[in-house]
Amino acid sequence: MIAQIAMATGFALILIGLYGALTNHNLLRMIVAFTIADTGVNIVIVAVGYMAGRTAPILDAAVPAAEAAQRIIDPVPQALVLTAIVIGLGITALMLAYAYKLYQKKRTLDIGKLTELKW
Amino acid sequence: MLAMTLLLCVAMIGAALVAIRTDGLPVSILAAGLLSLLASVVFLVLASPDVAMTEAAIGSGLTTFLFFFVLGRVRSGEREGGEHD
Amino acid sequence: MIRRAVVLALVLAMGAIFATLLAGYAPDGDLNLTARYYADRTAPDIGSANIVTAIIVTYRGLDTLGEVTVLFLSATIVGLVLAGGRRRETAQRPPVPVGELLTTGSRFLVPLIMLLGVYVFVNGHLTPGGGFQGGAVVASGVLLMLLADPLKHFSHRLIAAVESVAGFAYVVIGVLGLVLAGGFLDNRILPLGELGALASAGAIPLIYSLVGLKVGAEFSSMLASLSETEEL
Amino acid sequence: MVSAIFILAAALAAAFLLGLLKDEQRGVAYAITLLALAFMTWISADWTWAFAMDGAASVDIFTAGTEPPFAINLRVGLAEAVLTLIISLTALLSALAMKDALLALGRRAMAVLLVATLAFCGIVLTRDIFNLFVFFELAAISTGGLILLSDDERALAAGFKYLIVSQVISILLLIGIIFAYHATGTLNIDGMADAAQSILPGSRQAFMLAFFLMFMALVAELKPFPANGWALDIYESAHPAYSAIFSAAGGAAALYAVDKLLLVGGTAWLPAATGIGVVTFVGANLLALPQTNDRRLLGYSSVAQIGLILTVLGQRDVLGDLTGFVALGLLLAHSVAKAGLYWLSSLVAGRELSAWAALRGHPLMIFAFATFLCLLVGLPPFPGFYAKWELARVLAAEGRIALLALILFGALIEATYLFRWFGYTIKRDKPAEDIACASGNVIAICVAAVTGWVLGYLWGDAANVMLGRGNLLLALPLLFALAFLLLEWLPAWTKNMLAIAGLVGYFALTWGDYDPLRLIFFVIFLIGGAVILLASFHAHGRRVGFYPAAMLMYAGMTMLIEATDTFGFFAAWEILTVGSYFLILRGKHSEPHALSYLVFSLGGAFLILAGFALAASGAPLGVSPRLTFALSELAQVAQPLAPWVFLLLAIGFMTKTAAIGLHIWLPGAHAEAETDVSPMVSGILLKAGLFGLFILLMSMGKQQLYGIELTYVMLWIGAITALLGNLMAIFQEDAKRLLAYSSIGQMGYALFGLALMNHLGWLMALMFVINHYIYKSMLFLSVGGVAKRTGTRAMYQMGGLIALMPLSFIAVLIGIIAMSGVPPLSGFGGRWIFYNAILESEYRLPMVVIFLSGPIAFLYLFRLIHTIFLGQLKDEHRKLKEAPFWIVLPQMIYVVLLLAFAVVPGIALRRVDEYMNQFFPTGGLNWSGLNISSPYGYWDPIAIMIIVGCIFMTLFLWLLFVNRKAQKVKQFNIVFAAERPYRPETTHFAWNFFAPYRKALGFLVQPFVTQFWGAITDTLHTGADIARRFYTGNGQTYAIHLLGFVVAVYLFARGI
Repeated sequence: MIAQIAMATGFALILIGLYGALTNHNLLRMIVAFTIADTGVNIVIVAVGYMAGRTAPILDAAVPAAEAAQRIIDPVPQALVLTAIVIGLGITALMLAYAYKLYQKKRTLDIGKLTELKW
Repeated sequence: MLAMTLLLCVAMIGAALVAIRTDGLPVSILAAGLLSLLASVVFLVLASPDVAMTEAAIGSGLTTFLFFFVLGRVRSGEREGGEHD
Repeated sequence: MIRRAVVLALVLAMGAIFATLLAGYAPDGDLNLTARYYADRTAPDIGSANIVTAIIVTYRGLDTLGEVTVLFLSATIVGLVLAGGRRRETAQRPPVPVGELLTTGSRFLVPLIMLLGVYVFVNGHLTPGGGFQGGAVVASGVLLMLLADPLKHFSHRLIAAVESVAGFAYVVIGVLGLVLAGGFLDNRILPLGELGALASAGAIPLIYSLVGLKVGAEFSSMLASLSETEEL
Repeated sequence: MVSAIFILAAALAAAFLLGLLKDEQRGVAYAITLLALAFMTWISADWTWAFAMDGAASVDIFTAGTEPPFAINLRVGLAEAVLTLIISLTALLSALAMKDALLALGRRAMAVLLVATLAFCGIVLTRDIFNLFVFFELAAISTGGLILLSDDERALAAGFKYLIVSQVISILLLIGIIFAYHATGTLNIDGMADAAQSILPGSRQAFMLAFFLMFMALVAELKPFPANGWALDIYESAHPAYSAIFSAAGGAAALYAVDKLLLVGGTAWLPAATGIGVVTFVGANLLALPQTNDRRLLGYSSVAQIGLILTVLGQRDVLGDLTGFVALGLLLAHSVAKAGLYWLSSLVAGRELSAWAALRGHPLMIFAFATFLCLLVGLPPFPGFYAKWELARVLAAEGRIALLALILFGALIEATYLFRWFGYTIKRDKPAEDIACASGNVIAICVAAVTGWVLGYLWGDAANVMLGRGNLLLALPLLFALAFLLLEWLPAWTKNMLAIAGLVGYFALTWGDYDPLRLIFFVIFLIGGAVILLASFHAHGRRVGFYPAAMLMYAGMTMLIEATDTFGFFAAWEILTVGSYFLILRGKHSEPHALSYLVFSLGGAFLILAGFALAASGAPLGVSPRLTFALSELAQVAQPLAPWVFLLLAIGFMTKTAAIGLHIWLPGAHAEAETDVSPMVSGILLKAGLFGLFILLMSMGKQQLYGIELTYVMLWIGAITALLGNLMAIFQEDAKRLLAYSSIGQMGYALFGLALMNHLGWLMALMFVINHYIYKSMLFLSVGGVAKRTGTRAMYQMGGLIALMPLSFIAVLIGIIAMSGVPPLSGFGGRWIFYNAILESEYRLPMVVIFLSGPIAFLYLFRLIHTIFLGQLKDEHRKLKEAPFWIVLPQMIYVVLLLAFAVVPGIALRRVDEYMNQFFPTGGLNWSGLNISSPYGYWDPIAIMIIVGCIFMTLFLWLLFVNRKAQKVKQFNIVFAAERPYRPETTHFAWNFFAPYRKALGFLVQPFVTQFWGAITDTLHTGADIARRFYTGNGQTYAIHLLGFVVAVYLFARGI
């Protein structure tokens, strides 16, 4: 049940993030919205891997290697999310640098004004 | 556990809506940071500590800071481009 | 206004797709094919207590190599983008009055944060956490130093050197894996040691420490190049 | 062989190494970058060689020492090796091309370039879906970084738009991946494909949805039509060398990723891929029409080409193992051509299309430019041609005619705007600043051009081995034509000698093995061509570009005769079209006309391609669509298809003979061409169309479509063409245009003869082929000579040249007598056979129209000779000399030929007459000695010649006798000359010579057809101009377009 709730929240975050990104004209607000969407995606991915009544995939005293297969949840989504978060940060940092440079050159943060390239 | 997850999820959606709808950019960035923090707690509830740590360190920590840093650099930009049509 | 309506409609349509996905989702009763293999084979083959770390560093090592390259790329491009701006001379920047609490606090906290960061990425294969988390903590330490003393000039040469050496070493280990052990990025080039010990799981601790150093260096170079941009 | 993993490892190691260098050591950094790229190119070349030559099986490379489903594996097969080769070679050459930009930005930019190449190679090699996501992200970020290389201010905004869109793409892809993993239990593409088959129905729907999201994300990477505004902005503003990588390497990698993903989705998703691909191909090409910026135009073309290849991938279920041959052929042609064009654009300073005229000073660059355009459009010797042929054949066999029509329509539009651009380059005035000949760029361009030709050879060889097609580049005539490219440095007369020797020699070698009908065409094409080439001796200097084009045309025509199967025929048809286009383009003001010629010819050629494909599909013989389809088998095409095949082929051939409605290209093309090109194009090229019609009618005979007799329709078209062609010729002021319109009329006659479908009708048509060649070439040469001397072609500015240019006068006189069908000369023979043919056939009404056009033909002939040679001599023409010797010589040869042919028509027609018996046994002529008789009449050419000769001589002598006392009136003796000198041309008698006829029949020559075709092109243009406003330039709007695209495809997919 927890997985479904978390997944629903994740999807909601993605939708809110997309809506925010596609309606706000300010570059920084768009980037914030995209970060929210990314977080939503991460939550969905982890929620897919969750199995009720099981514990984290760390082999230690509490979870010996022998009975790991019955006790731990699916480790693969976690590995994917870890990569996704770092990649999300990479792209966000790049977008922020672009936003800063665009502001430096054009003195505006409004996406509507950056339309020299068209048609 | 169920109640806590529900609470966290509602808080997260609230934080997200605040981040999108609020006028002030700093408030929006802070709301996004809060959202990341709540997300890392949800990750803990979903039994994935690695991801929780990453989300906490990178998601709420560094991303929020990057935003504030760039915001600081373009402070005057906020008054110009911030209005909603 | 039509724009917002269109966006709302599209987002709701996407919502419908996600809803059908959500409705169709049924959590697995038991671990699927891949997860079961990892659960059973990690301890004997890789010898790492933290299965997620085993997956990240060895089984899906290419992903991590790609990921580290992503960070390297972002740091490089942020440096490229911001280097274009006028390099402001440190002298003419007005001395920002830094609070007493911040300077003494940072002088006390920074070593602790660095220690925590190193601990996290050295014990990557045992406890949750690893290269990326440790690197981020180290970066936050650097960040604190930056906040405490904005005029402090970080030598880009040093950061770039650390970053490059770590990256290059990572690739060399990958190639060693190909030459010595089963395949590219295979961690069995070093003895597996026994489960739970610090020096176990072959090359994973070494790789993850390199990743930690590299990530820490990249974040700090990103922060440094950001801090050197001038006020607009 | 070095393991392919080192491609990735080497790039990464080099990128990290660059970090260690100091900022000043940029030279060293650049050297390391080139070294790394060269090493990657060498590895992939090594693998390509191993797979292509030794046919090794594809190799899997495991990482982390564990079997694939549990670890990431890379696979290297022939396709992967070729793609990584293209990617790393493009990157290496682009690094050379943007040397200064890289050095300016320092080692960071080089590291980003290395990582970009690594990312594209990774996309091709990896077999793990999440790894694919990581490499796509790497590609996105490195693209964001490399855009900064550009010195264009707007590149920043383009980069930001790209990052916005890539964020949306990554969201879709991640959700798709995780739910696909949940449904199948593995992240490995092959594992997922197997698991997808055995999915239990419960989670089948979820898996399909997950696959949909992944598929849409990857398709969005391919810049599908409605949602690709961001890509066009990058292409326009990024550094051209990087656009080359982005288009060639990025496109190739993303396409291969989609191909891998389609393995997972199974055949259910192929229609979706085809639909998106075709919409992209046609839409992007349409919107490219109004473009003026060269890089943005290349962006549109690149998006369109990728759409076409996606369509081919979408047809994998039908193409089977041909998919690789077709898809790779198109992909490699696209990559090499697009990279080459972008490198060329980095040489040119101006961004408008006409700014490329600066290339004119460098013949090598023009050659490269032409090679890249032919590669893109898929003209004969290049891989695109083989690929398009196989695609058309298979699509027709599977009955997907609408798809084939759309693809051919898109290809036609693409050819239009590309060759319009080429026309600007050749004809528009050169901008002030010359091109910046940086060595790096030039090397890259030359390598690309050479690769294009090598690919042409390889694909020809592959087609030969796999499908039994002839390798075009080994065809002797084509090789001979291409050899002239290497002899450009020779003076014109030596090349002319070589050309004539080649033509005559080839004729001597191979004339033996042809039936009489083909032999006549063969004589006209080769010997006729050689005679016209005599006129080319008048030119001085090197005449760069003339001989390759001319010999290409002649090569095409000889291969047309030699062709036995439809592929050879179609290849020859396109070669002669391309050769004649480059030939016509040489004229001073010929650019718009050459373009309309090319568009009509290629349109006709694509109809012929569709016709042959349909014919091959319907053939009752083989179960599977026949690989090679002989021309003679056209007769066995099954009934429901036969009329359609006939219709398509007939229209295709009639575009070449300029039947009414498809004729508007001819006047401009023939009139504006050079002096010695006009006779070639008008005298010889039109016969290629007639030859096609002969082949068609010989094999398919009469066809019925919905009860209408198609040959009857052709009869009417022939009649109307003859009437209107001659009518329009009357009112022309320009001598060459008059002759051009008269060609339309004459071709109408020939078409009419052919459509009569009886023995004498065909014989008359053949007679016309010979006659028309002789007198039209002669007239064009003489008018050309006159125009060269007087400097003008307008007849009202000439007059009284009989005294100064007697030989030209004689040539025109003989030509007119022959053409009008007046007794002594061979024209009369043609008319005589024609009337016999008409008496035999039962059609009455079209005959009236043809009879009407006879006297009208005489009117414009009279106007021609009267206005040029008779009347009063203009003051400025006093000191004119006779036309140059080399232009007059062929005319005299033709005069002799006409007289000989008039006296002894048997030499050409007798054996053809017997040959015709196998088609129409009854109604032939019987040749007894030197005179000919038919059921209706009797024709003794020698008697006629003698009688008319005597009458003429007696009259002539009598006239001389009477006139010897006549008073000679000086030109300015106003009272008698009745002509005011130096008044504006309106009072000159030649101006509006047939004014009363214009009043009477003027309504018949209203330019309806021109308006019709003009209206079509205008609607396409304005439609495209309005549609491209769709790209507002706002990055957010582009993201909304993408989301809208995803939802639209979802609704559509859910609908089917």
